[in-house]
Amino acid sequence: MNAALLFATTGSVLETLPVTLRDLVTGWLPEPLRWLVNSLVGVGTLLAVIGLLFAYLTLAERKILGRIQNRPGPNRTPIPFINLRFFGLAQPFADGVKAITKEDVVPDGADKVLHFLAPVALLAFSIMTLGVIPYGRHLVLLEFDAAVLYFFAAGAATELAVFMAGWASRNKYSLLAAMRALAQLISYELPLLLSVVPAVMLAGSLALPAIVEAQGGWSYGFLPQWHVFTPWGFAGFIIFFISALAESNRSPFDLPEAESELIAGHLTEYSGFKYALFFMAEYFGMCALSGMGVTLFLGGWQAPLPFLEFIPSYVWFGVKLLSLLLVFIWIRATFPRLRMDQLTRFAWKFLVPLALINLGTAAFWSLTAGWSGPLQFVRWAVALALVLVPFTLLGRRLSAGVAPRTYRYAT
Amino acid sequence: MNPELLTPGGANVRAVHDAFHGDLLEVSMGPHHPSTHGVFRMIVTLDGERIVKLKPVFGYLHRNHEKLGETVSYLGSMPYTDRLDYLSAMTNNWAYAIAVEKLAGQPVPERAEYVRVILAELTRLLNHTCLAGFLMQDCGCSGTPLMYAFREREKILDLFESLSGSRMMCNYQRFGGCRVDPTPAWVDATRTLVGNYGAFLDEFEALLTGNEIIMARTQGVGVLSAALAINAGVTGPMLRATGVASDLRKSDAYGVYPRFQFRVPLGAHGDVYDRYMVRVLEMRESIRILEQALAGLPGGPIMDPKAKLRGFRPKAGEAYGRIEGPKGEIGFYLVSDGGPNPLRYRVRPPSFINLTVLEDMCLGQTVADAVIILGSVDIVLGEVDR
Amino acid sequence: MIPLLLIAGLTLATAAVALALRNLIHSALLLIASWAGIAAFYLWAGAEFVAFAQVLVYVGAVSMVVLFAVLLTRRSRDDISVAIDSPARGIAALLTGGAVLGVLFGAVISSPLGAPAAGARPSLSVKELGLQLMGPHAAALLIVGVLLTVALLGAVVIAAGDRTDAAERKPEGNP
Amino acid sequence: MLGSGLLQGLAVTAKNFVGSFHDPARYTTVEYPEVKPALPEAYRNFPFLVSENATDPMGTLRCVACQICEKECPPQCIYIEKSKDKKPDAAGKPQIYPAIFAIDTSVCMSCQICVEVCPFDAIKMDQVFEIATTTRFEALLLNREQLAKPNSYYHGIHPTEAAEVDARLAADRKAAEEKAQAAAAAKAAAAAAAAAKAASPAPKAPDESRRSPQGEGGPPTPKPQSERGAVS
Amino acid sequence: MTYSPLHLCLLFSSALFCIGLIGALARSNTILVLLGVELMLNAANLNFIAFWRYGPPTAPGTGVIFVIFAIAVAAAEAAVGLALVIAVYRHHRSIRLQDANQLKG
Repeated sequence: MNAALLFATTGSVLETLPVTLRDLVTGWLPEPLRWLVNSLVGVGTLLAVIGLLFAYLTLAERKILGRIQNRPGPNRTPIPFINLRFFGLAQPFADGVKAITKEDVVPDGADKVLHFLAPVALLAFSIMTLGVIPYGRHLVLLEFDAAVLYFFAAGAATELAVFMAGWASRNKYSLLAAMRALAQLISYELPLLLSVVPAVMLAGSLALPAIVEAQGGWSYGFLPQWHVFTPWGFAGFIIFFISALAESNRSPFDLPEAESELIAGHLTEYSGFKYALFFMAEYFGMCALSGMGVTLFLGGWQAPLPFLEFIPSYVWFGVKLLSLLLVFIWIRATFPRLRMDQLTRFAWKFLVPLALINLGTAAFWSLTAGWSGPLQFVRWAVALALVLVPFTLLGRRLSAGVAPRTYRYAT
Repeated sequence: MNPELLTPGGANVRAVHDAFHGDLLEVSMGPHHPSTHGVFRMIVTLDGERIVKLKPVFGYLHRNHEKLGETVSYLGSMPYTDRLDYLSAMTNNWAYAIAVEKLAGQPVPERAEYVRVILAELTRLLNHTCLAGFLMQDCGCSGTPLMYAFREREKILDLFESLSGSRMMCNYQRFGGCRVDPTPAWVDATRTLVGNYGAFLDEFEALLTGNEIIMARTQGVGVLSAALAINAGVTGPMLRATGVASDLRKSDAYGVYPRFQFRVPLGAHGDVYDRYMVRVLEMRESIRILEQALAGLPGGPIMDPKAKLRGFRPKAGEAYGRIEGPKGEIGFYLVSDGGPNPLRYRVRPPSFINLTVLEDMCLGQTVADAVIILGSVDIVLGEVDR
Repeated sequence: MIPLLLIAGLTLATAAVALALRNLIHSALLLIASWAGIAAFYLWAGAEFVAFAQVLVYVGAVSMVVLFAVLLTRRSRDDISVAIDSPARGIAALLTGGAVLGVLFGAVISSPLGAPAAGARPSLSVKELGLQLMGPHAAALLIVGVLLTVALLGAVVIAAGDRTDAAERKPEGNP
Repeated sequence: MLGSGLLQGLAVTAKNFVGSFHDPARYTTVEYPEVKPALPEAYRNFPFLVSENATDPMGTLRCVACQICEKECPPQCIYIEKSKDKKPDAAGKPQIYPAIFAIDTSVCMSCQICVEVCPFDAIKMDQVFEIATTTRFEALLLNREQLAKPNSYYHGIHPTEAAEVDARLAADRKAAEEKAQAAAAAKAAAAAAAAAKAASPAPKAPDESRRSPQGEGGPPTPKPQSERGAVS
Repeated sequence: MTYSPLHLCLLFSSALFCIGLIGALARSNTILVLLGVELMLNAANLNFIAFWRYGPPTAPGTGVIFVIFAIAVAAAEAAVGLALVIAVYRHHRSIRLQDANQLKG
């Protein structure tokens, strides 16, 4: 009992630690100024943490890709002055120095203004999306009533920047990439939004903290009431995740920068720091979408089991975020790229109908929340059927004419 | 086609300028493009992303191979054949050796024939493994299948290195046998490798063959009809993928191949997936051949004792030697006037001839398809451009 | 008041420049900026939901369609820049627009609008909005839904209708 | 069901990821500058000239400047100029030696043909592979002094092959000595000329080494002039 | 007379409306005309919000809801309009308004 109390107190102290620290720093300021400084501190901390995450995410991605491909990945860059290698942990900074010192080449025929604006805009939009995500119980930078809408509004603008980059470069590969980026955005915005609607529906709010709160608690004492552990939530999460892969231009949907087809797509004519900005924006976007996925379906900052609640919420959020990012990398290491027409067909003929049906499933789930006893099994069975049957049927439609083959032999 | 586009230097600027003038976009893919497998160039005319015209341009790696063959001795050409299709030096060596042996009437000891079969099949494994890796890289895998393929290829290359002294430029076959006799340790190492290769293929196939994305990307893409393939002189796995049973190992029965039990896998659709699968199945048959050849490897000399190395002058005449290389029929045509150099030296490069049907396969497909169709042809520019 | 002036100035400037530019892509991108400015105005006015909807619909969707249309309907890169073809037309448009502007300004300035109730910022949470939409305005919502579906289908049919025609068209070589 | 192939693929990559931490077969990288790859004995890269004695490499080159390798070299990267005078070789016999022997390693393709055609076992394949230089021309054009390496070095890199070569050379030398002795005896006793003839086929006894197919097993009298012109 | 923020908003919206109008009238490029019309629509929306914000308190949210519907309709209009532009372009190989003056195919 005492131990539990100790855990609880340390837990709550740790929980509010970031806020306490901030108040320690800014508490002496007069009120309007304090608000401003508080916001600035919040933004600064977020950017620092996400920036560091970005730096080490690039390293982690390369190292994990390397390990999957039976090689070590970057491990040689030493820490300057002390010349200690330490698994190449200085690599991201070396990359940064390289990117900054490289010559910035702008093609002669390029639309110079747009060519410059594109990476800046992309980064700005990506950072904007990061603002609304609740990183912990007390760690929300921007509290909007319509935060979900804000997130997707800002996210939708990123593809505009990709288009700008592709168009401004005056390179045919870039132009093709720009067209691809537009088509991809139009196709995947819809399933992305539709997959989010059930989560909003069940929470009855567009505010992200409310959605996280709605996923608190445990059914049967151990199963977290995260959306992902319900049939509709699982389906929604998968649809969201696939669409997020497409939205953040990650493999297997990295068509705008398909390196085997379009050299580097919209990045072909970018070099030096601008290229690094694109890279950064891609990872920020990936983090933002992962954070959104965690918030909407994986219970946000909620602990997975009751007795683990003493660990602060932001740690849980970080753990979940990192595991989702790991899946991003894992998928990149495994899958080849889709073709443009397959990509759009997959969105329109598979994801969108599934997401629509999933809306119905979620409605059923919320209407039958009161069912208990044996009716619980009926509830699960119906919901599972509502998810699996359309999945199987649509999947069969989608993969019609594509199947493993048998081969004959001439002897 | 604007003739100016073909001129090097400034051609790209001009192409960019012109391309924006029509609905059609003309893209010059290569010679410096990540997936043209070397310095190969495709001038692709696109309607949206569909290809309405494709003009292959090659010759960037031309090294005067055939003329060079006429200026050096018969033996001197042997290391140059390594550099034709640098993934399958051993089979190139063998085809050239067969041509010269025919010309000179040079017999080959049985042990050498067995060693040649072993090396040719190892080369086939190596080449097809690499090709599958490259193809998947073209499909957009981030290097993973390629790295697995290279991991296994390294093991075969290690065998080649410990036998011939070089990983890729083996220069191993000689007229009337092989240069070095494989030691029992080498044979054991080969046996181990062959024994493990099936397991690797299983894992490789688990990663790729059933993958829905790969099936969607490759099935029905780049279809080549059997009639066109025959008319164009296409050979090797590409021809067999169209369903034509043609394998020189069966029809020519050169070397000691008739002694081995193996089957020839045939495709039915002639698309990229069939080309990939035919190669994978061929690898499994190669493993069977290797097991039989390693089990039956006889003793005896590796070189015909009467074979001459210095002062080799075959009598006047002509000969065409060909074998079933990993990429198709690799053949060498030689005319001798009795001198130390061939009077005429001509290569039948399989990947060059297979490449001629590229446009037919690509029309109506998208840019992304063109890349994998090119990948499925299995070209090596060293051989295409010679 | 200052934010409003800033927002208005930026929105008007981008809109005016956008419609005066020769380069279609620049026009489209500037207009997107102008739409974003309008969204900023909504945000300033406290209509949060509308602001995000504006961004999502205009910056996220309409802009894409516009850019797509620009790219799909160009015969050459030069087509991206379009000239104002007849000065007379421009002058006529300016005169008409100026007249309308004068009338509107006159009307606005002369109208005795009462000063707003001090600090009476109407608040409307998303929940209330949703309840209103699904309550009194449910019929309108349904009709808009139907309209959007029909518009979507119609757009697809119109844009794809000429497919056979396009396929029959001979690929033109470079001029 | 849709996706089963994808899941299978994910399983394979996961297996490789985990395997790379504990299974050497799944972690094949050799971190090169620190860890040198083990070269097989047969490995070859660039030729060198064998000298009998490390202390006097130029005096004990096996090469007699017969120029066969120069002629047979496919990319023609060998340049030899014969000496005007003769110097005693390792066996004490006066021989022509290469006044200039240069190999352009930027042209050489390490095909080993010079080694195979050399009747004197004078040129052998080296195993260098860190030969990067900062200049493109001079540093890669190796001259006689840079090319000469002692027989002990040869034993170090290709032990089996070198042992065979040494055995053969010793046999040849012995045979040659016997032949010389026989010849001397024949001169001394003119009547015993028939006996000397009977001794001469001895060097042609079947040679077990893998270099036997070269035809004549023993050192033939160098007759470079007679074979000249084949390449030109 | 002092001007309230409402006056400013209304002036803003009328100016935006006129810019849209001038653009729609002066340009012959179909896409630009369409964009001008969109701007005019947006100007109208501005009024709704302005009156919702500063106008007399009526039923809460009416202005906002009207704008939401207007945005939805505008999106539909843009989609159909641009589809029409593409269809016209397919037919006439031009998106100048003058070239599409015949009501026949």
